Amino acid sequence: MESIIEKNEEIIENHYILNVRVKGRIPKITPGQFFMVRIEDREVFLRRPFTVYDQRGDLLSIMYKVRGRGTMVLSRMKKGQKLSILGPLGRGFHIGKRDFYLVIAGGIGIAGVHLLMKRIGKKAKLFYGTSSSLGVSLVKDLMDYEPVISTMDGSYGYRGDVVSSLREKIDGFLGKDLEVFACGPKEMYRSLKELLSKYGFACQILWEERMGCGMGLCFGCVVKTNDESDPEKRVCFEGPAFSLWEISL
Amino acid sequence: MESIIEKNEEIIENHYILNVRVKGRIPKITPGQFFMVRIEDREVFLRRPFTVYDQRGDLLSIMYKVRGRGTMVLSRMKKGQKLSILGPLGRGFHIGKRDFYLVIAGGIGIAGVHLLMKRIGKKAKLFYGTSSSLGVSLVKDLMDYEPVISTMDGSYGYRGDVVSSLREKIDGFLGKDLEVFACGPKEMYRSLKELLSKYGFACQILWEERMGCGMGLCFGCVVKTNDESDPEKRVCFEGPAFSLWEISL
Amino acid sequence: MGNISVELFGKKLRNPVMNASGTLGYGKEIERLWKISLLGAFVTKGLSVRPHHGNPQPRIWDLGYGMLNSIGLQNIGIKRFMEEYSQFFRRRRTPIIVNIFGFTEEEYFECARVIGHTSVVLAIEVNLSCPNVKQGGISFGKDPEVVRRIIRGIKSETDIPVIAKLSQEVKDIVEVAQAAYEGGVDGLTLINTIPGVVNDGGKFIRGGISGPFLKSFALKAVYECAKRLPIPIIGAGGIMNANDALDFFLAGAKAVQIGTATFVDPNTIPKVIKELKRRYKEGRWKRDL
Amino acid sequence: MGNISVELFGKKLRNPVMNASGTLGYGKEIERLWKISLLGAFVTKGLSVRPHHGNPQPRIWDLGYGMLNSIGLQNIGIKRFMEEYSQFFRRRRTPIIVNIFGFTEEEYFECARVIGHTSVVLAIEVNLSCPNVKQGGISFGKDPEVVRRIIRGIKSETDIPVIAKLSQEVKDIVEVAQAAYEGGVDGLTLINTIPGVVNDGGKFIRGGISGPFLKSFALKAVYECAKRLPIPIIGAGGIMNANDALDFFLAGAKAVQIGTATFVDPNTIPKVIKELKRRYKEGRWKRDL
Ligand SMILES: Cc1cc2nc3c(=O)[nH]c(=O)nc-3n(C[C@H](O)[C@H](O)[C@H](O)COP(=O)(O)OP(=O)(O)OC[C@H]3O[C@@H](n4cnc5c(N)ncnc54)[C@H](O)[C@@H]3O)c2cc1C
Ligand SMILES: Cc1cc2nc3c(=O)[nH]c(=O)nc-3n(C[C@H](O)[C@H](O)[C@H](O)COP(=O)(O)OP(=O)(O)OC[C@H]3O[C@@H](n4cnc5c(N)ncnc54)[C@H](O)[C@@H]3O)c2cc1C
Ligand SMILES: Cc1cc2nc3c(=O)[nH]c(=O)nc-3n(C[C@H](O)[C@H](O)[C@H](O)COP(=O)(O)O)c2cc1C
Ligand SMILES: Cc1cc2nc3c(=O)[nH]c(=O)nc-3n(C[C@H](O)[C@H](O)[C@H](O)COP(=O)(O)O)c2cc1C
Ligand code: FES
Ligand code: FES
Repeated sequence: MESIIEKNEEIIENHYILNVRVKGRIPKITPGQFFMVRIEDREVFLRRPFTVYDQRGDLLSIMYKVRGRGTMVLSRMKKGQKLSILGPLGRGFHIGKRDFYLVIAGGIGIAGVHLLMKRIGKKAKLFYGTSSSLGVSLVKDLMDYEPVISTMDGSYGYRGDVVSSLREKIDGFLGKDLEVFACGPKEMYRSLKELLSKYGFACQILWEERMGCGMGLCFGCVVKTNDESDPEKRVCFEGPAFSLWEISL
Repeated sequence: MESIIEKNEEIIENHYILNVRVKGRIPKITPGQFFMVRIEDREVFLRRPFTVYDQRGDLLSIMYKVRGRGTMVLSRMKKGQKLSILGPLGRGFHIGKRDFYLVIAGGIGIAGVHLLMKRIGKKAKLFYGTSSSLGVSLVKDLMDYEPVISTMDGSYGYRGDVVSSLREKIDGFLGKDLEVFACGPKEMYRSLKELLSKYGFACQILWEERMGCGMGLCFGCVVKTNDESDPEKRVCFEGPAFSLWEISL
Repeated sequence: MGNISVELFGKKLRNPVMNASGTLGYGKEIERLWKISLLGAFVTKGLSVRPHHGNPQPRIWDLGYGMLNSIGLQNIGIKRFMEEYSQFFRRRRTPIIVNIFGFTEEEYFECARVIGHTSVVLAIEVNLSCPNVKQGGISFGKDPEVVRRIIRGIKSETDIPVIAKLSQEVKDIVEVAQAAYEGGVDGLTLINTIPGVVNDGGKFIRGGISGPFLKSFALKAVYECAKRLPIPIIGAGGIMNANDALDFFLAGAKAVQIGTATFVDPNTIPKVIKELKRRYKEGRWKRDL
Repeated sequence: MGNISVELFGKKLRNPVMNASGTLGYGKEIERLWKISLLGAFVTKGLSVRPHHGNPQPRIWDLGYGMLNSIGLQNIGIKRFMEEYSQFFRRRRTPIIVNIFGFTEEEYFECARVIGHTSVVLAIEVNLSCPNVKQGGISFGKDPEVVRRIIRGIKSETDIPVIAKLSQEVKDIVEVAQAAYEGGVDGLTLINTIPGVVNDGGKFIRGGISGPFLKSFALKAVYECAKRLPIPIIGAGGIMNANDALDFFLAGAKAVQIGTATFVDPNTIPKVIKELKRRYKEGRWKRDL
């Protein structure tokens, strides 16, 4: 799909929100789905995957962190420039009919649950962890939902990682018909698994692997699961939403 | 050298004049010298050579025709964009102390003699050939010198090629201490050689070959000459100005 | 639009454009964008006798003008593929080329046996770039003698036409192609990825390079083999658009395969087919197919 | 700035950065931009016993992420080069590596003889990718046996250290490197251009591919040979900046050569040297040279 950049704004150092206006209709998006973005640069050949951060009508947003050449070049793009995007792709979060949700996001992982919160925020509690008070800006859009915020350096909210802050509060949510949604780095998933294994909650997470095609064609993005007949799942096709319990961490 | 585009204007279909402002001092330019231009595109790796069309202070111009991918991308560049250029390179026309000069240009070859005419115009007669009256716009800057213009379709000036128009007029120039300068396609040089061989005038031409480096490093641009000890000359280093009489045509 | 059908191994294909093995999943995935029946033929992922897990992450590196992969030939095994998917291609009336590999010569023969005889299969494409575990991991395709033996062995197991898929990392690709021909091969696919190494944060990882990088090498292989051998050649390597495809036809290829380009633009294959039809109709592409 | 000098063949070089053969003219041309004495060593254009005219035009194709050349080894002959240029390098206190080639094995030996013994020559670099006219034009470097013989022959003609420059288009580059080692070679340069073919308006032209295209292939060659052989390796192929150079050092190269990058930015070599010094000084590049 062709799109035109409306805005490409630095929120905090190295973290941007990009808004594009899409030509033509965007199909309905499930939170957790992503787009493959073509970045025009001599050194960037393959598209790069980004979760849908937000969507209103034909306006689509992603929030991204500059990590390498591709995101660096993307961060220099300006209003009015064209961007080829492909999506929505993958299987997003399956939102059932639970009474309540816990949403856990670490760092740039907030990009993966923003749209989800907009859909289920009233029935959800967001736990967001970042390294310092600077990172709080990434969640300012969701302040109405009164997120529990933790910072590694203690400069805002809880001191410590996001899973620790959840551990302290979790007793208050027991007994509810509850599901957990999470997006963050692998270490976060590891400690989340350790914590949640005591409670046996259902838990969906967004998994990341480097992608070649984003459409299930290349088997570049597979992750090992405990499905015995087909252990290797494509993050872009069978995911990126997986049950925390099926991934080999 | 870094430069900033001031103007990139289409003169007639597929023919452009590009003005850039150069950061830092431009060394003195001999007409016929060229620059190697880096074109930022996924499919253009090597620099492309362009003769200096004009120069005033730190303003440098080239006139170019869209031939392939590189010149096509160049034609889309806009005011304010950066352009890396390398030069001036090569050996331009050697302008001695003759009484009079004949300057012959075919098509986009006018780009190669424009600066020359500005330097020696008062002591020179310009013969310019193009396919139709449209091409006359390329020489409008030099109309003060009353060029002899020929068009292949006869829609302006002489009907026929530029060498034929010279043939008709040449008797008027005989007897003078005269040198010929020329820039155009290989067929033009062939008929020029045939015509001039009767008169034995000194004649310098600008030769073109595809270039790798533009600096004498790769031997990609060599042309065969009748120099017995070193027949193969690098167009970018020993040229692009050569004597018409030394090149194997 | 122009009729660009082509005859290959006695069967008529809609057009001379296929996907390259391993770059279009199991065939169903792309159907959210276009019908698989657009293809001249569908080439399967590399399949082996036993299912294969492939390599650990990461598996993909962007090289700027191409990519390096170390997928490691992950697949569900030939048997399961034939059971679960052949019906799909039959319904789509799309002939398939089954790409096979093995880690021993015997495994190649077994692959051919497992496929049996089924009308949906147009040909067997033998990926000879696989490491030979009995020979210290050097790939089968490097040794003309081994290539001749593998092809001969496969031919004795099956009536289905056999295509040898060769890699450029050999002493002389014509010599290897010649050996395959002597072994009775019916066609060639040129070329497979070329092995390269990337520095992944201090660790050097070996993989196969594909994409625009390959075109000039692939064109050389096609051009040189087409001059020498009287069997059809399928060109592959860095084809990004119809112009690239036409270069391969001009160099002597009878059909082409498009791989990595699909990752950059998943509509590359339909676009190339459309453009080839247009050029053919306008007489700008003369064929002798 | 950091001291990045390196010892090679018992001599100390200012730094481990050289030009690649055939990409810096005869050495004088670049001096309008930077002094040749910046280099760790200067590598000559390929030189032969007799002068050589090279190929007709065109000789250069832009491939988008690299180039193809068919210069055809044009040169003025070793004798004339040594007469006209060795004084220049001596004055600049810049050791030279003389790159030689031949069309027969005997011509290689003759080259070594013509060079004689002269203190400005650090080493002889043997371009083994040249076509062997007595063997139907297949390049010498493809056959380990031939490589062993040529190196042994050259070694018996000269006391100057001998470097074998290999191409990646072989069955197994480690095997060829091993043969050169058995022939007594003192070092390796990896890799030369890789042969490719371009369609030039309907005519297919064979040439050598260089530039970023090559990096991953070259890195593989360096990495695999460095693990197996106890002689210094000079890495070449697609080095565009200091990061690329560091990848080669990490893969086991003792020095690097920069070729095609100079065409895109003629200041690449001084920039890389400066950046390597900076990183070394900052402790971001640990060496064991
Ligand atoms: C389904 C999915 C959704 C994503 N959504 C977002 C998002 O909303 N916001 C965001 O900032 N990032 C997101 N990412 C990660 C993002 O795709 C990478 O940061 C980006 O591809 C890096 O590209 P680059 O060219 O800048 O870095 P490169 O130069 O390619 O790599 C830089 C570093 O990033 C790592 N990397 C490269 N590609 C990926 C990848 N696909 N996944 C993880 N690590 C990678 C490399 O290992 C390397 O260390 C998502 C990834 C996936 C798989
Ligand atoms: C010393 C010199 C000065 C030049 N000055 C001018 C000038 O002032 N104005 C101008 O319009 N053009 C000039 N040219 C030609 C110009 O360099 C080419 O038109 C340009 O490089 C084409 O690039 P491209 O990417 O558009 O075409 P490509 O896609 O690279 O090639 C398109 C066609 O142009 C031919 N071509 C490619 N490179 C060259 C080349 N270097 N010389 C000749 N033909 C080539 C190819 O054979 C091909 O047929 C000059 C060339 C030289 C050598
Ligand atoms: C991700 C990926 C997986 C591949 N898997 C296979 C395979 O299983 N069997 C095979 O013969 N070739 C395989 N190839 C090679 C391609 O079929 C093709 O020969 C090569 O990529 C060159 O074409 P391209 O440049 O158009 O991609 C694979 C290539 C890629 C990029
Ligand atoms: C124009 C050109 C000429 C070359 N001439 C020679 C040569 O004469 N002898 C040789 O051994 N290698 C020659 N090479 C190969 C280079 O020395 C080098 O090995 C190769 O280009 C890879 O390095 P690069 O990618 O940095 O250019 C030449 C390369 C180019 C581009
Ligand atoms: S990225 Fe290609 S299968 Fe997932
Ligand atoms: S272009 Fe390289 S020597 Fe002239």
